[in-house]
Amino acid sequence: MILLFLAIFLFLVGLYGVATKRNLIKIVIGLTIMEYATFLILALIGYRQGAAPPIVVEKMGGATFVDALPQALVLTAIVISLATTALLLSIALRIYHKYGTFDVGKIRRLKG
Amino acid sequence: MNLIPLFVAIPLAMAFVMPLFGRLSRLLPDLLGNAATLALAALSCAMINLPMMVYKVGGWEPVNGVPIGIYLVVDGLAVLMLLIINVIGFAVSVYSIEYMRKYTDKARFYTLFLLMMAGMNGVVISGDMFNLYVFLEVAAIASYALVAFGTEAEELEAAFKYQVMGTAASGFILVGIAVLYSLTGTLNMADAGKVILEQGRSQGALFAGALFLMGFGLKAAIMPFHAWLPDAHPSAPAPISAMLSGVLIKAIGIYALCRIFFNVIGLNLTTSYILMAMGALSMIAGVFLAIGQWDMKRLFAYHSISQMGYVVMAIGIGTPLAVLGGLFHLVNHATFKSLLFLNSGAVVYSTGNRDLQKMGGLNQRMPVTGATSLIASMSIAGIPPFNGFWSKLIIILAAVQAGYYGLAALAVVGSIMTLASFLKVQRYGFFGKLRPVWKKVREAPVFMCVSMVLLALLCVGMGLLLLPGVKDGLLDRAADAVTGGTDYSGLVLGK
Amino acid sequence: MSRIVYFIIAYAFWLLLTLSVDWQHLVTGAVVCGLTTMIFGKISISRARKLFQPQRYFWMVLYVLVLLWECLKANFDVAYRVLHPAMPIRPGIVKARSSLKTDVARTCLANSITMTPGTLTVDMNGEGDLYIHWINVKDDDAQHATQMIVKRFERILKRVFE
Amino acid sequence: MRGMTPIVKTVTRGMAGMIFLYGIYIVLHGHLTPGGGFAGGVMVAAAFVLVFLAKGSPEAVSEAKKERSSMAESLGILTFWVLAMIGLIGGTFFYNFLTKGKPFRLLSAGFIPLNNIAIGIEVAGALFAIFITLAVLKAGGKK
Repeated sequence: MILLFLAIFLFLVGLYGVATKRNLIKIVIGLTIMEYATFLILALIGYRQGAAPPIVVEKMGGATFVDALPQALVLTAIVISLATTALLLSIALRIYHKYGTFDVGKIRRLKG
Repeated sequence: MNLIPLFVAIPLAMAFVMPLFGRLSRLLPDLLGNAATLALAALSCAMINLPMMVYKVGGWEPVNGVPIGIYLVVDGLAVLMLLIINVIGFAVSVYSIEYMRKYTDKARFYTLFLLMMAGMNGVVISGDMFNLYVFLEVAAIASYALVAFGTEAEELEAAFKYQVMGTAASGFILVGIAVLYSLTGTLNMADAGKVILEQGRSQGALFAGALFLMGFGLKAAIMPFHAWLPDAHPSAPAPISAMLSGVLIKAIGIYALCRIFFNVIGLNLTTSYILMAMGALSMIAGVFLAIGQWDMKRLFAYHSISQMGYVVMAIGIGTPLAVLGGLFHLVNHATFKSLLFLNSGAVVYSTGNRDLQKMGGLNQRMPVTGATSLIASMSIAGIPPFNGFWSKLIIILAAVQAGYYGLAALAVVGSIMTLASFLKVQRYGFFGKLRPVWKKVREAPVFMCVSMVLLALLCVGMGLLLLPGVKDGLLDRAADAVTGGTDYSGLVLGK
Repeated sequence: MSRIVYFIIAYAFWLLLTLSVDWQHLVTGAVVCGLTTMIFGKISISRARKLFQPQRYFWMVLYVLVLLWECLKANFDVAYRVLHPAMPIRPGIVKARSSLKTDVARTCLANSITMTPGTLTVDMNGEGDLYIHWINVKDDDAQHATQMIVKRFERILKRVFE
Repeated sequence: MRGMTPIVKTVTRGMAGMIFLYGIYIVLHGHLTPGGGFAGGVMVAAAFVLVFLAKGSPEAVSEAKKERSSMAESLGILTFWVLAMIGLIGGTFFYNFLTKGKPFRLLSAGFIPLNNIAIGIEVAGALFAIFITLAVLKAGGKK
């Protein structure tokens, strides 16, 4: 349970970074921290204390198993976050070409 | 052979055939892309009036009544959404044949466009929460890339903003799914709905609901979470603006919200009030922000927020009539808002300008664009006989019927303000004296006109959906699927 | 020639990975290693002839022993410097010159220097100049540094690789 | 891009092939051991990325290479699609139409190894294309 709250705290740390940082790359890092916190939460959901890995072989009787489904979900989510991060970084690099800066305060051609 | 998977399979396949063969000839991307969207539109039309279908991917049958594979579910609501997505998608892809010519890499455009279609179709037909999330991300990531497609400074800035917001929203949604999974032990929406019903609604489910509200609210740009939309939607190329404003925010925002809140968690009074409040707020604030805009596309984008407010408010009221009105308004908004964005694209294509102050009298030079934009403006402002009138009327009636007189009054005020702002568009943009600068302007090319006329006909004819025979088949079934609430699980799992 | 050698090495690695002599693994391994050789064989091994000269392996074994011995000595040296209350260290980067010709030999030399506690190869350029971080710089002069750090490995490495 | 020291280059020459081989091992044993198409594909891409980072010459990073790796990506995903569609023709989407074989043999679990291979090609191509795109973007920015 403590671990779960720590993971949620990590999520909030990432959110804080996204909300307050002014550098594009730091915003991306904040988002990545958020995503990783989400993966941690997902992985912790399937965790059982003292459980075996979910590979069933014969003569294993009444062993408790870790829930394998969240792990599969985490893998999928990692793939998605990889795509997101790659796209974000390439957009950030292109913004740098156009504006010559990573500072959010100076990238303000759009109002509102 | 059941054809439901084709809704995802066709656009996915075409999207990845495109980079392989798209370079061979200039015509090929157009041909393949439009063939794919045409097939999808035909397929979605074939779905009308079929009974509710459940498709088990991979042939994984439930074990002891517990579903283990991924389910694809097509019920009334899904059919309605599929129709919107694929018909508008077809119109937009016809439009992009001419419009996207000035961008160099058409094959890549179609790849992203079809990926977005595949994602939205997947969201709509998926019966599994995580699968819904994955398709939502496919659609969203494709849309981020499409907003940045022109790689000009403003587009990149808007895309970055949009993507940061979108990724944060996805984070909330994923945490919500995690919470719901830990509560119910299943990802299948029908099964989760059943388990929540049996357990009674707990604090955890409410927490998940709040997370989903934030996540999907961000994706649908409901008022406190709207900041990205007026930047992102106008910055994209016009067909993409039409797709984003017309379809994407509905498919991955409103639809998912409906599905989760009505069919899985179940609506209670608190969430209903929250939805109504958020809807009313976006409805009024959106239109007030819109009326001061001089950039044509930005004005339309703010109106998207406002019109989505109507839909969310109606869904929040939750009576069968209100839900019917909300869903009908959703369909109508998809047609007239995408038509308006296509109009603005035609204006930009011919004049290279989207500032209303610099336009004027374009009706004389661009009759088709002018006429269709008049129809769309009248529709969105709610002038009878056009489709917007009927849906707004139903929403207002439903609000009165449910006893929310204040909301009804607000809806009327919003409608009047909308009329005012579109009178402004018509007055400055298309009527009045032709400026000498635009003497040489020519009408948009034929494919763009065809697609605009198609959508304009839909705008005029959509009122017919309320005719008794037609209404049962489409709107009623969609509204039933929403108001039926957690009956959904019984229908999907087959009792 | 070098390709065949590379294929054999890759196949040995594959067998090590799978640890099975099932025919399915063997056949797949052949296909996969063929693919690897096709893509990476060109850049990986040059002068495969040297692999078939047994005396090189003898020197290799000897080199490993020398390296271990040097490591042991240097370990005690560093431990002494760390534990000594006055900390008799004089850190700095010195330049040394290696007379080895081939890249493989130079890399091996640089990594050996890094392996021995107290010295660490920071950079190496194309002419064989090594820049070494030394915990206790005894002599700033390149010649002497070369003598002290590089020469003890170089003689054997020359026989192994050249 | 100047490239790295001869040390890195030499080690890379020896190691890249082995990393590639290990990636393929992970892909092929996806149904038996942890890992699979994505993890193995990342390793395969890493082998190529390593070679390019070590070489670091501007001509190594070219549009043609990006084109080719994005082709590989498309081919991988189309293979995956075709496998799913064969299932649709035979019954249901993603139906496992091959015989399952004996557990813990290399050729078992029906079409899952084939799917893993398709995913592996897709991921490797995509990651390498991402790498080249970012490298080209960065190189283009320095003017």
